[in-house]
Amino acid sequence: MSTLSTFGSATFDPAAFDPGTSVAGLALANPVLTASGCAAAGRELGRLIDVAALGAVVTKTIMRDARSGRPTPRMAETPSGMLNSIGLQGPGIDAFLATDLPWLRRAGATTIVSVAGGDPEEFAELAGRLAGEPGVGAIEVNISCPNVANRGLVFACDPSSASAVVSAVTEAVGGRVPVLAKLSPDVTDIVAIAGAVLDAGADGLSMINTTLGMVIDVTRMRPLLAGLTGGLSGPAIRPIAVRCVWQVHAAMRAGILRPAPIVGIGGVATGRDAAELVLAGACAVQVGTATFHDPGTPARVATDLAAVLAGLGFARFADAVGHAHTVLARETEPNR
Amino acid sequence: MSTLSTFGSATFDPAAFDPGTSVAGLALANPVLTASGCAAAGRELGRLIDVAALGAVVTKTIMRDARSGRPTPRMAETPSGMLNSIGLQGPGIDAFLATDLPWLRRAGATTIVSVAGGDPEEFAELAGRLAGEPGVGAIEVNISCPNVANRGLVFACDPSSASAVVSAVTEAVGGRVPVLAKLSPDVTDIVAIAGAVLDAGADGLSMINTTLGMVIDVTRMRPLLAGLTGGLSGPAIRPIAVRCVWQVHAAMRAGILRPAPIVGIGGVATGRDAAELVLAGACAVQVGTATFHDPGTPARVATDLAAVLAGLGFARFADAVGHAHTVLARETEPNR
Amino acid sequence: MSTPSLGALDDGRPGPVAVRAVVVANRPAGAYHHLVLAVDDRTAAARPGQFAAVAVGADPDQPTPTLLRRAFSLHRATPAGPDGPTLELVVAPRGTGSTWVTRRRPGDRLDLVAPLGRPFPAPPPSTPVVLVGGGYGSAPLGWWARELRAAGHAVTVVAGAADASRLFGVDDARALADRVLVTTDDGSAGTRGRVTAVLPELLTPGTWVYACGPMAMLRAVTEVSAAHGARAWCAVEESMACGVGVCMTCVLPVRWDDGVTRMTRTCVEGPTLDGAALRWDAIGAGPGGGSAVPADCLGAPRPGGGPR
Amino acid sequence: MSTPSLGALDDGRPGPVAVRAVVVANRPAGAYHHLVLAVDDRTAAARPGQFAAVAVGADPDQPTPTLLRRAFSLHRATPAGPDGPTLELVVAPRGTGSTWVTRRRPGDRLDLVAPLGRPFPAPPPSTPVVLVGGGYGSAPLGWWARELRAAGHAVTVVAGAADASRLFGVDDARALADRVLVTTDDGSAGTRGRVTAVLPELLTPGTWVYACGPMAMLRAVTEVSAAHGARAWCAVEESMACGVGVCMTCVLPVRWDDGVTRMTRTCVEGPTLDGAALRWDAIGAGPGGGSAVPADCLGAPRPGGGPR
Ligand SMILES: Cc1cc2nc3c(=O)[nH]c(=O)nc-3n(C[C@H](O)[C@H](O)[C@H](O)COP(=O)(O)OP(=O)(O)OC[C@H]3O[C@@H](n4cnc5c(N)ncnc54)[C@H](O)[C@@H]3O)c2cc1C
Ligand SMILES: Cc1cc2nc3c(=O)[nH]c(=O)nc-3n(C[C@H](O)[C@H](O)[C@H](O)COP(=O)(O)OP(=O)(O)OC[C@H]3O[C@@H](n4cnc5c(N)ncnc54)[C@H](O)[C@@H]3O)c2cc1C
Ligand SMILES: Cc1cc2nc3c(=O)[nH]c(=O)nc-3n(C[C@H](O)[C@H](O)[C@H](O)COP(=O)(O)O)c2cc1C
Ligand SMILES: Cc1cc2nc3c(=O)[nH]c(=O)nc-3n(C[C@H](O)[C@H](O)[C@H](O)COP(=O)(O)O)c2cc1C
Ligand code: FES
Ligand code: FES
Repeated sequence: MSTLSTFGSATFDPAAFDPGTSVAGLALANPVLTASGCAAAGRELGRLIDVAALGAVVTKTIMRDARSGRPTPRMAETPSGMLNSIGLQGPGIDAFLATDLPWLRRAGATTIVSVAGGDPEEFAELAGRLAGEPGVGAIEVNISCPNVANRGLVFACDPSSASAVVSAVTEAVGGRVPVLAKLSPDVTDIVAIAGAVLDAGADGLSMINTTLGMVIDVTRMRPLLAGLTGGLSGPAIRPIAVRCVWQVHAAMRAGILRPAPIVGIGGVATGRDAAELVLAGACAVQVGTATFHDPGTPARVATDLAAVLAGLGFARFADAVGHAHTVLARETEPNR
Repeated sequence: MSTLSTFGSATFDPAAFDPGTSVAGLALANPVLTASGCAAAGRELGRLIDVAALGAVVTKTIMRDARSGRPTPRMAETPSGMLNSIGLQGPGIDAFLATDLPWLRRAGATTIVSVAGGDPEEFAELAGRLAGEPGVGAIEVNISCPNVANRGLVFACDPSSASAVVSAVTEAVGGRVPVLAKLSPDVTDIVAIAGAVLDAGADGLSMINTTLGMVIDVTRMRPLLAGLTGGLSGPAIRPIAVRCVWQVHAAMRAGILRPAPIVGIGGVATGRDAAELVLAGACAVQVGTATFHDPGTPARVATDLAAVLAGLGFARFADAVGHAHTVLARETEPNR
Repeated sequence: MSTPSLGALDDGRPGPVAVRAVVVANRPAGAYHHLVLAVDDRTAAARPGQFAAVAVGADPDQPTPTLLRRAFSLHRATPAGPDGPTLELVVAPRGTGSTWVTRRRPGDRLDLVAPLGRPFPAPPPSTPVVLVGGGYGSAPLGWWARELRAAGHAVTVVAGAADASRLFGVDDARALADRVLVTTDDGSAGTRGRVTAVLPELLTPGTWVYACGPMAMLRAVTEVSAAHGARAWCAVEESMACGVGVCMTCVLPVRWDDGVTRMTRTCVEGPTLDGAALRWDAIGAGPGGGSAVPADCLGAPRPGGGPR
Repeated sequence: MSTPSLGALDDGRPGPVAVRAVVVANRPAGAYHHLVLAVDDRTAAARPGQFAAVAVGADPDQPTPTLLRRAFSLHRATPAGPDGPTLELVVAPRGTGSTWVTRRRPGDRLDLVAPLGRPFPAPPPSTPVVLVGGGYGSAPLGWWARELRAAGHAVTVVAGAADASRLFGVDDARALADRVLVTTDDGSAGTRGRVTAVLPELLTPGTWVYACGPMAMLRAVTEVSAAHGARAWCAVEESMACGVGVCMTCVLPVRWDDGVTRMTRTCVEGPTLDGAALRWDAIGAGPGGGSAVPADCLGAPRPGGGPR
């Protein structure tokens, strides 16, 4: 209870709450973003919500060439979650620059562009082209997509591959925009991977991508997905996301990792869910699968998160980031 | 559809279905077992169901000494799952041998005893003592409990630690009973860990233990569990379990791993859920968290699994094990 | 595909609204349930061919534990009826979610997003029209028949099903269309056989056919239509995670007007698609029984080539 | 702990049965809901002090998406009443699950496992008894008062709550006990203050006190009882995953008859425990606000010692 007493919730006015945040220098009006692959490039959601009011739109991952994605079925519902094996379907960078980015600019959306490639060079080429484009607020490097035919291409599963991609990208970007590396939870030691990409120059981390799963279609007696395995997302994986954010933020507080912003992702459907990631150490939060349940979710989560944090007594969003670590540290202070 | 035609479901009689299976030489009347830590040592469930009719009772993990377990709260509910941080509370091996094992023997239960230790020697000592006891059908080596203060003690996260424990155990057991190594999904490459423990002499694999997660208590602004992190279990993780079983069984079919029985564990609540693990490659299935929802679950899953598999046209349980791999291989035959 | 490409962004058609509907009635109709839902004006502005996405398996006041919504064609939208603005659905209890929907009672609330997808495309003036429904696929056809007749088209309805209990809306159709034909696989009502048994006699070159039903039926209707110089529009039912065009789960290979085949979102570019543009060679030919990616599809994996 | 050690295995008390109950009535009762459930004979053989575990958040015909059941004390079990065998619960809408329960309507089915846990231990003949309930904690006390009086005990009930709306069962208690005292924190009914404000005057050496309510109240009742030579039994409410003794989530540190403190399952060794055996020094002193493991607990981590 002592931890709450410094923040008498009656003393703060929710309307006075400052939701602003920044991710490695990119200022965001509020901390709630769409997650890559769960909002296309913003235009479809634009029919339903004001994309300019979102913290940012994170685009579906863009690759150099157009890509068909995988055969269907591409999705399977699972308890409190789903598997997807879209396989990075997209129009390629040229079409993105010709159509999607101008739309996002016109709509006034803060934009983070997710990129992926088959090798570090493709990543670097994409990032280099995007960094010079007006309207690109940051680049998210998707080294963790499980829906690639060759699992060896999940660069985020190996520190040296992850590092190679991020080095190539940061070099190509040359500091023009922040670079976020998106990590996979499917590793023995996520702190080690985080360390590798930070050492390679990443300005921040996005965590987590989906975790690899499979559903067997019992009637057909084979994997339900055409692509066999898929990425598990949704509320089912939220405890894994919170744990990953916690571990990496703890390593930063302990001096094991260089301090850097963490964007929390995984299973967020409510303001309370988002608050878990924030208190664990995330300075922004992405909403993915929950958008499929209700396209208004990212906007609603932003409002609710502000209310939750203001209700806990925070005057500014920034003060809540990682606060659970502070509470824990106070508990174990010798003179408590 | 071609894959189904060989098994016209009309031609088989569910009552004639043979549910028998065996795990590394231990014959089981049916393939559905309790999961360690979810059925204590059988006595409490014995008030509710006939434990002798289960495939086997897998005991709560036993250690050398009595152990208090962790402070509370020890559990948190999560979407379609839960976190636990029991911390291996138990009475120690002496009390187990004095009270629990005799009860299981009298009850006529097939018994698999789960063991853990702080180092390979403790594991070996426990396994050695148990292997000589009448009524011990097999030993499950819990190298994957996430609820230990020192994460370095999750032996299953490192091939050489895993191997050291399993070598010590198999040497102490000397072939008197089968030894199953229980693996964690929290690794980059579960096939590598499976290979390490099989090389070290494990007779079979139990997969999976819980995956590490965290819930933040937003009101208290700290991790909800006293132990901070906990193991995530329940239907939420089923797709991860199916994927792990699939990967390891596939590696066995591909000759990358020595063939060995796999006991599938994770999120099983219905006969169909169990069938997913079986078709993916499990020759037996454990029911854990779903027992908390309904103590009759393991018995019901056994009945329902038989009905599901008989309905698919299988005359014997053994024929269904890994059958999804066969279906997939047929699909990709050149002359299909 | 003969329709404009970015269905998600079409203007001039009612766009989706999230609404808390109230169940006004739930009546069994043969093998199905016919639900009448009180909604608001914007939702009831729906057009024939659009669908609704229903949250299932939970109290509407709770976050739903079943993450994904279930899609159901609109049987009818009534902006101003005795119960106020309503939507109607016809639901077959199939798995968990649809069964849950069929169990709702009057007074229960239902969380839905509607209307979604493109309406049926309007035929050129005075084109004769044949509407083909398989099972609950007939649900939207009475409504569409009424609108088409009001616009001066001659409308024939063909309702087919496995047996009489699985026919839907035949009486309705009799009141609303010029002519109604019924087929059942087992002969328990109408002509014994498939809808394609009676279709040829109804087709003249230039006829527009709208078909709603299982994929195999859609394919057969497309083939028979093509053979008779008719144009077939197929309302497809693919598994949908989002229903609003953002997730890419609901795709089918479709040849667009530029001749290029793309894995195309059926939730926003469809659900009604030009039968001649659907790549029937790939549909159902995928490894999991779904759609393969045709080798000439935009961005298809190059055989043996580069990292995918 | 003065009760036998293996509660899960007690003989001679009704054991749990999984049952599909039907809601007969659901009436608001102040801040709570009072539910009457039609069950079967075995379930209704429950004894005062036992509890039920209710599956929440789903149709009872579906596997529940909320994995864990919610525990509620039995307000009353009636083996043969006008509605057949019934169980009654008193439920405070707190979070998702309990709120869901309070919304059930007559005719709804409820999936429950009952009776669970040990009944209240019977006092020695002619011992005077005081029953103390905080909020909905009063729920089982009327039933227990009736049984105790039938067995010849003098029974006083103390019902306390934050305010009048959170009192439960006062009228019932007036009919069933010898004497009833009411306290509210805000003075909106009875004496202003906590139950401990009126308790001392009721206690004589040898009195048995049964207390149901929040942990802080149980502790205070135990202390006041001890100070007056009375014996306090506390019905605790710990988070329970299984309710049947197999999971070890619901533990509290309790000193057993052999003097050894063990992390003790409250679902089977409890929920009613000897107040003097509860390790109040550790309860609430854990890092997460729960119970710490006392240093002298069986199997407690040795400071600085060996691998745990
Ligand atoms: C555009 C559209 C219109 C539809 N119109 C109707 C209608 O008017 N009446 C009607 O009864 N049904 C209709 N359906 C089918 C209906 O959506 C499915 O029957 C329903 O989703 C099955 O859900 P379930 O939980 O009962 O089945 P489950 O098999 O438990 O569902 C598991 C998953 O598969 C998906 N799924 C299963 N079957 C289908 C299917 N046939 N189509 C799409 N997704 C499926 C579900 O949405 C869910 O995500 C329509 C589907 C689409 C896409
Ligand atoms: C033996 C016993 C008897 C009880 N008797 C009653 C009763 O007669 N009437 C009544 O209204 N309530 C009673 N409770 C408390 C009741 O179980 C909780 O209010 C309920 O579990 C809260 O669930 P929720 O989903 O509404 O809350 P949430 O906060 O959403 O629940 C989250 C999780 O925490 C657990 N939890 C939360 N609060 C409690 C609590 N106080 N005790 C135990 N677990 C909790 C839940 O079971 C669930 O697993 C009793 C609890 C126990 C253990
Ligand atoms: C259908 C779908 C498509 C996705 N596509 C991408 C993608 O293209 N790039 C990426 O980095 N992540 C992708 N993701 C992962 C999400 O961005 C997110 O990391 C993950 O789903 C966890 O968040 P959630 O639980 O909120 O969905 C996708 C997720 C889903 C469900
Ligand atoms: C409360 C609880 C306690 C557990 N204790 C143990 C244990 O002592 N030893 C062990 O090997 N696994 C333990 N497990 C893990 C289970 O045996 C099982 O591997 C895991 O829960 C996944 O299966 P499920 O989803 O069916 O629960 C425990 C799980 C739970 C939920
Ligand atoms: S269902 Fe998501 S794009 Fe169509
Ligand atoms: S709740 Fe599982 S042991 Fe008590």
